[in-house]
Amino acid sequence: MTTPLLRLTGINKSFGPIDVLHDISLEVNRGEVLCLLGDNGAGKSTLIKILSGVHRPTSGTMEMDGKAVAFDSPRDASDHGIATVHQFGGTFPLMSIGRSFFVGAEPTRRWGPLTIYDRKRANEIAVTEMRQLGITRIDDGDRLVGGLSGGERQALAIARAVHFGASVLILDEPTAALGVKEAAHVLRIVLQARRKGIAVIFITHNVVHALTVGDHFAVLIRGAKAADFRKGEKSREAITDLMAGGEQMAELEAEIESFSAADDRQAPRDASHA
Amino acid sequence: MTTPLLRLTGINKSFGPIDVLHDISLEVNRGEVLCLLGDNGAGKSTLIKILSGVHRPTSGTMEMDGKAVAFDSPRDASDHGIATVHQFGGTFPLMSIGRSFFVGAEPTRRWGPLTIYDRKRANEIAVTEMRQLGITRIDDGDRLVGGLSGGERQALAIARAVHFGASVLILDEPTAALGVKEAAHVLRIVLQARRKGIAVIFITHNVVHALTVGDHFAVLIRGAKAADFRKGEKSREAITDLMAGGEQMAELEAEIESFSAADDRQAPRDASHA
Amino acid sequence: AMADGAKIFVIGGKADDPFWSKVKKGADDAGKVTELTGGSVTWLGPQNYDNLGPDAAKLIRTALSQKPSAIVGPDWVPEAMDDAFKEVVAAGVPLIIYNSGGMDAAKRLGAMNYVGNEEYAAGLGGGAYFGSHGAKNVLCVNTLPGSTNTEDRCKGIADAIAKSGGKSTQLPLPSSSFGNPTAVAEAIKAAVLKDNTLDGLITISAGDANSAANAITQANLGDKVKLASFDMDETGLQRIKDGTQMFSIDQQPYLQGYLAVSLLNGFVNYGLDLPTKPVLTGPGIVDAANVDATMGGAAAGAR
Amino acid sequence: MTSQAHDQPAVVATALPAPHSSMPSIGSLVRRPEVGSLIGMIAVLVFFSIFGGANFMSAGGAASWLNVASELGIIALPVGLLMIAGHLDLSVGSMIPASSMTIAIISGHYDQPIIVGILAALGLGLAVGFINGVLVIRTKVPSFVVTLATLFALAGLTLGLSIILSGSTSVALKSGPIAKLVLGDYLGGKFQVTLFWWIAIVLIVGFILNFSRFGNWILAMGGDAVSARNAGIPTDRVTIALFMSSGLCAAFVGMSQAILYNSAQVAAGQSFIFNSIIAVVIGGVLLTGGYGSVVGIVLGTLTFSIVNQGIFYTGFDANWASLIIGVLLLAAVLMNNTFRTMALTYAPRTKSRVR
Amino acid sequence: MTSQAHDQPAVVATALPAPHSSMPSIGSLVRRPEVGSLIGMIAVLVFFSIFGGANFMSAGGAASWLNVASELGIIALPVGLLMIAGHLDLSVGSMIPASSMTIAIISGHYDQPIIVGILAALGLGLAVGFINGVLVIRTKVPSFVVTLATLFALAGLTLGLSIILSGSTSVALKSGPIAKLVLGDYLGGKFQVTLFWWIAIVLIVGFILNFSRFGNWILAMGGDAVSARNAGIPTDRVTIALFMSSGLCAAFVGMSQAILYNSAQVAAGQSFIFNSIIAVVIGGVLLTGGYGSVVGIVLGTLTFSIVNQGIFYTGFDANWASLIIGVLLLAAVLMNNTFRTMALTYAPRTKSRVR
Ligand SMILES: Nc1ncnc2c1ncn2[C@@H]1O[C@H](COP(=O)(O)OP(=O)(O)OP(=O)(O)O)[C@@H](O)[C@H]1O
Ligand SMILES: Nc1ncnc2c1ncn2[C@@H]1O[C@H](COP(=O)(O)OP(=O)(O)OP(=O)(O)O)[C@@H](O)[C@H]1O
Ligand SMILES: [Mg+2]
Ligand SMILES: [Mg+2]
Repeated sequence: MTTPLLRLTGINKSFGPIDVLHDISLEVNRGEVLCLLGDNGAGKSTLIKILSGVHRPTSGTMEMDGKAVAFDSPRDASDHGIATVHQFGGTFPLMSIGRSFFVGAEPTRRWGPLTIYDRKRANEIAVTEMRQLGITRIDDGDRLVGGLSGGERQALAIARAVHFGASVLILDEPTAALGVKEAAHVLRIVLQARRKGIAVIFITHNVVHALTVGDHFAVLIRGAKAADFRKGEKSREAITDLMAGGEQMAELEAEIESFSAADDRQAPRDASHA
Repeated sequence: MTTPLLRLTGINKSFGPIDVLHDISLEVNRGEVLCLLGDNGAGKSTLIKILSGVHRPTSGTMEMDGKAVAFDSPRDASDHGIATVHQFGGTFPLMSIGRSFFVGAEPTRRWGPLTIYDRKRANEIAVTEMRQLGITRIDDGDRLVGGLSGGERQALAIARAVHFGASVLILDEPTAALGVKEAAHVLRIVLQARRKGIAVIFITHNVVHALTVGDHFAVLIRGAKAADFRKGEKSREAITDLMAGGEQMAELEAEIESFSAADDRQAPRDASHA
Repeated sequence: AMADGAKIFVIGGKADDPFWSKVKKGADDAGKVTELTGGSVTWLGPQNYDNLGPDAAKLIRTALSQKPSAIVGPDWVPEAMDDAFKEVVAAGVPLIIYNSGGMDAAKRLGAMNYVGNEEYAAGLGGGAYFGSHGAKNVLCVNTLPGSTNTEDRCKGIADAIAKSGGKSTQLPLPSSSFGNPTAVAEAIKAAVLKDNTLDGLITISAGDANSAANAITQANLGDKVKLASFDMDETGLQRIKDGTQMFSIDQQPYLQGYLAVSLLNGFVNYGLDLPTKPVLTGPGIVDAANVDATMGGAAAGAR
Repeated sequence: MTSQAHDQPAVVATALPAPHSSMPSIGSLVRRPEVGSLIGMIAVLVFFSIFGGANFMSAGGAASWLNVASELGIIALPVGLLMIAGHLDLSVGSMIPASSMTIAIISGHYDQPIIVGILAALGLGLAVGFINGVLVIRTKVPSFVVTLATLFALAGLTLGLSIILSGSTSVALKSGPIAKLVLGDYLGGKFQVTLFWWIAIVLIVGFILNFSRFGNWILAMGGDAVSARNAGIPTDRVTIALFMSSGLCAAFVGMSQAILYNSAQVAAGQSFIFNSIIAVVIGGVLLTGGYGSVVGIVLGTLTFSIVNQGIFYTGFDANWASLIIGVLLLAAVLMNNTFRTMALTYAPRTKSRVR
Repeated sequence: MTSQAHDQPAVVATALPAPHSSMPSIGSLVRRPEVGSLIGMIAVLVFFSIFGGANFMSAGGAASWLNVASELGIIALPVGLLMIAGHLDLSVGSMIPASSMTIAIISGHYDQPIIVGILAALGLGLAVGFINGVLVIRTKVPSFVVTLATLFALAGLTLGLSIILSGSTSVALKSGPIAKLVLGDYLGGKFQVTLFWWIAIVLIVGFILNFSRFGNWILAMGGDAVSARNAGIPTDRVTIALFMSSGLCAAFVGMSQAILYNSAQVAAGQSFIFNSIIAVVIGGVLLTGGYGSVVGIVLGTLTFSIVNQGIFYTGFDANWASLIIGVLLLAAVLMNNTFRTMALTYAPRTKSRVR
């Protein structure tokens, strides 16, 4: 096998006395989607913040293409071709869609002797990329981000990362706020990116989404890597239990079904499995 | 049939020239879960903001128990027994878990001649209610909300609304940031609330969640009510298409499957249906 | 106290106030003698003039709590400060009132002496000069309206000029203009343009006079409106020399600090007490006649 | 009901490394963020007890900065509450002269009983605060601008009315022994009675912020005004109440100064505005709202007063005073911030155990 | 690829009511939020042309507020950028006297060529700005406190060094005709040349904020500093650059005042701190950052200057000046805010069509 694009070895991270990540080792390959799964508070966001230069690990090493790297800042990471959609934020309510899309990487054009921000092009690209995600109602890149719905905003952040994701694309719960159509578009785009040879790290709590796009799965439980397997190696039920932090979901589901059943109406069979 | 607990008639809402809701009429009954479905930007959050006193409708009337009501403020709505988890916010990063939980409805106790905020009880209740949602790692109500993970924060907001939901409980995409286990707990709690006779309005983009708890479904498309049906009246595929804003999802799904298939690995059958 | 020299505390204005920096220079210069005999001179000044009476009273108490050999202080706001001065005297600490209050205050408080002049008297002097040089309508520009000493200056001008049949009005500027020469200049320009009978203008500080000179030039009224100022600086003296300013009212601030400290130094160390009471340092008028002599002192920061 | 899920320890949990147990116990020591402010204050206190000599630490020396701190502190507390709630009040700057002129004109110039003057001065403070509050909530204009406008307007009113009513910008006031004793006297010849008022107000405000529901509302409003409103907090009423309390406290200080110093002047000033904000910010209150503590505000007030007054006890040339104040302020806040971050990062030990 | 989904119009879309087409065209008129500031400014202009008489509208009258506006504006622009980026700079208050004393001591007291004095003054501004910026990013102490400390420190340094070097707190400066012409003269005997410098700086800052990448970074940093950093913006460098520009501009104003008034004083410029913040906030910049425009700042500066200077052209008793300033400020900002909200709510007509 070729050297992985990104390799983490023995990563630890603590905030003061709170140990959030313990000894995480992980490999991310070109043209593959790595699904990072885990319960709330398992440490997924913290891990990808380390990958994207937001936090520095307390200990452990990171390699890119076999060469050791250490990111001092998010800019550093993005210079290495890593684009990230963080779980929260990433958009600026009082900025226009076009400006928000290109923050930190504004397109410019010459205007006489001056280099100026190319508003028109920025707006065009931003609107086009949002359309790719199924957001078809936005046609004016000058609109303020603050006026968008939750899902529209999320789509903006994803569109941005997709646009800039040179070699690694990290998506932290990208589909959380999205409607079914938009979520499907995101999955499509993840698969497109994979096809282009980009390494994608995809965090989700949705088993179906994970199974649809994932080639490779890593599960965090309480900050430690509890499982690491490839597509098809584990059953859906096993994966669900791992995502729930190692607890058996069957009982909880049975309980829910009993509630539904008590009302004497048809209960869907796979309650909460998604 | 008895008078519905809540009845909306001809609700319109526009922000300046942007018409967000058109002529929405809706009934919410005691002991039933109304699932409000719709694409991103369909107007779901705007509708429930009207129900919870955040916005006033541009026109239209609201009735509670057959009596006309108009909410001047969120406090007004909560005095009418309506508790809401809004899509964003609702927690205060720099406040403790206990304080954040009880904001606006703090428990008090006597201390000599004085009435004081009962920190101990607030913390206890907050922690207990979070446990009910499966968040078992939080055991200190004095911790700051800012240090919680996304899902933990969401759970705090839900626990709060559940605790205070007197007659109507409104949840705007409550499960979006939650892990599978926590999401299952939320569904369980919704069903428990229903059993207690509370009317629940549940917004979600997750078809499975909707089918698990919903008794009654209303779909918004571009601000208008496109469908209104009871459990079992429509197929899952039809509901999915409605949730996608009336577009046929089959093609998009086929496309995604072709991507997955192209990689010659097992593709799950129900891609993006959740 | 003789063993380890005199510990003299001087209460005064802000250290960066052009007028008070000269008083302070005088006190510091006199302090060199004190230091030779093992003593010290400490300057206590408020950070601003927003709350002058109470702040100054606090400074007096601050000085008293440091077991001083002697204290020098101005009686700016008698109602606010007299109690504190009385505590000084009651504690047996020699006290000299300077700069404002007059011999009346010194007697009332039981101070040894008074050094300085009075704002009101200085105003009277300026008003009389205006009157004797034919000014009939004088504007008194007050960039610190509401504060007692500046109000007294303008009041003195008005009262004196009334005697010669003229009048004087005050132009109080809002605090948002304080310290901004352009805002002051433009306000003065508006005022002189509005009232075309004005023939004299006086500012309460030397810095404001620079703005006023500018305003008069801009309004093209250099021939008509005669400029004067309380206190002075190099630039103002140069104007007097060039003939674009009529006069400045000089209180000889350097002497106020210098004499007060020297007197106390002599008293504490050697029991010397000057029979002359009060010791008046002003008001003096600097005009074209004596400007050259004054300029040398100004360049050294003493005038 | 759900106990099964909870009681079952996670399968892999035991495989996790134990949390580092080598954390120094300093973690729990500096748990409270106010420790930072305390250390900052102690640092400047040590500095001046070294350079200020014995006098600085004597009763008289302590009185010197405590008296200043008490007046500043009485204003800084409600201003701090406002800041925690996400607002600013600049109008305190002219509230002080306005209230002292009110009592001086009523009880000095017009010889009315002192109690009438006191009530009028305090009433004025409440009225101005009410107007500020109503303007802020009705117009949605930022409170910085609203109170700036009232700052100017009130200063103008005070000057104009004083000249009309008393013909002067400075009015004398003789108050009876009771008023003097309660509001304007020195205890032990050194300590202003305002010191005791300050302590009382600290207790009240501390109670409000930490132990009352109202305090929780203030914190929530500053943290996220929209969410606070959505949570059912009567944000409008809280805002008005806070502005009224800052108006009242500023009026109290102005009034007691008039009684203490037997006179009042119309001097428009910005020093109390700035100084109260400075004290509050040094005390760790976020300028943007949502976070702050009464202990912090008190420590910030003391730090600022010590730096400001301590300089008079050192032998340093007054020309360099500002430089030293600047450097000390920065040092105090730096220390303060370092410890606050430590406190917010280091959760108590028990928490790390459960993971 | 996905065209099918897009091209297929939503089934129910045609069933929706057409958007209200009765919206008055004012919606598009007031689209730009700056219109609010403009109307606020026009309102005070009209007020004073009614009450200020012919003098106020004459060239001399206009020069009166334009001159004041130009100096305030040169400082308000970079202060406004800083505020948009989420910072404050109080140190401009002592930067002005520091730079005027620098040029006066070098070129006045020590008789060096004026250009040396100019470069030293501007260099000082850059240096102080650099220190502010580095302190803010290194210590994470809020910029309010950091620049407050440098405000004090720089004031102390200026005073102490001036007394040591020149023996005085006020130094005269004679500058040659060229320096006068370029920096400290009146055009047409009325308009200060700083007016042209202001226009130039408006153009530069306007260009930066609206047309450069840097401008986008500033807006993003103020909107959400964490997200901005995560998006790869070199926030540290931007912060330092912004503080350096405000230091530079304040130094420029101080220097040109020294040349214009032929003298420099140690104590001057404190009013610029407040006034620059006021002008910026009136111009619609959010105190908390993330939003603001150059046109707004310019209009805010003009509004404040007109109110501040216009009063002297009216027949009103100057004792009431502050009152009138306060009321007018509030009125201007109210008008301003009303229109800004309208502008932010009313999206342009075309947008409503697509729904
Ligand atoms: N800055 C911080 N200081 C202290 N604790 C933190 C900090 N950031 C995260 N944590 C803690 O670390 C744990 C992991 O958080 P993280 O955000 O990585 O979880 P996550 O796996 O992304 O969860 P979710 O699915 O809910 O987003 C949580 O328990 C959280 O409380
Ligand atoms: N204050 C506002 N001003 C202008 N437009 C608004 C405002 N609030 C919402 N909108 C617009 O109204 C539409 C509906 O928004 P809403 O938040 O109700 O959608 P939603 O159905 O909750 O979507 P999501 O599933 O993404 O949360 C969106 O197109 C949004 O741009
Ligand atoms: Mg996360
Ligand atoms: Mg929504």
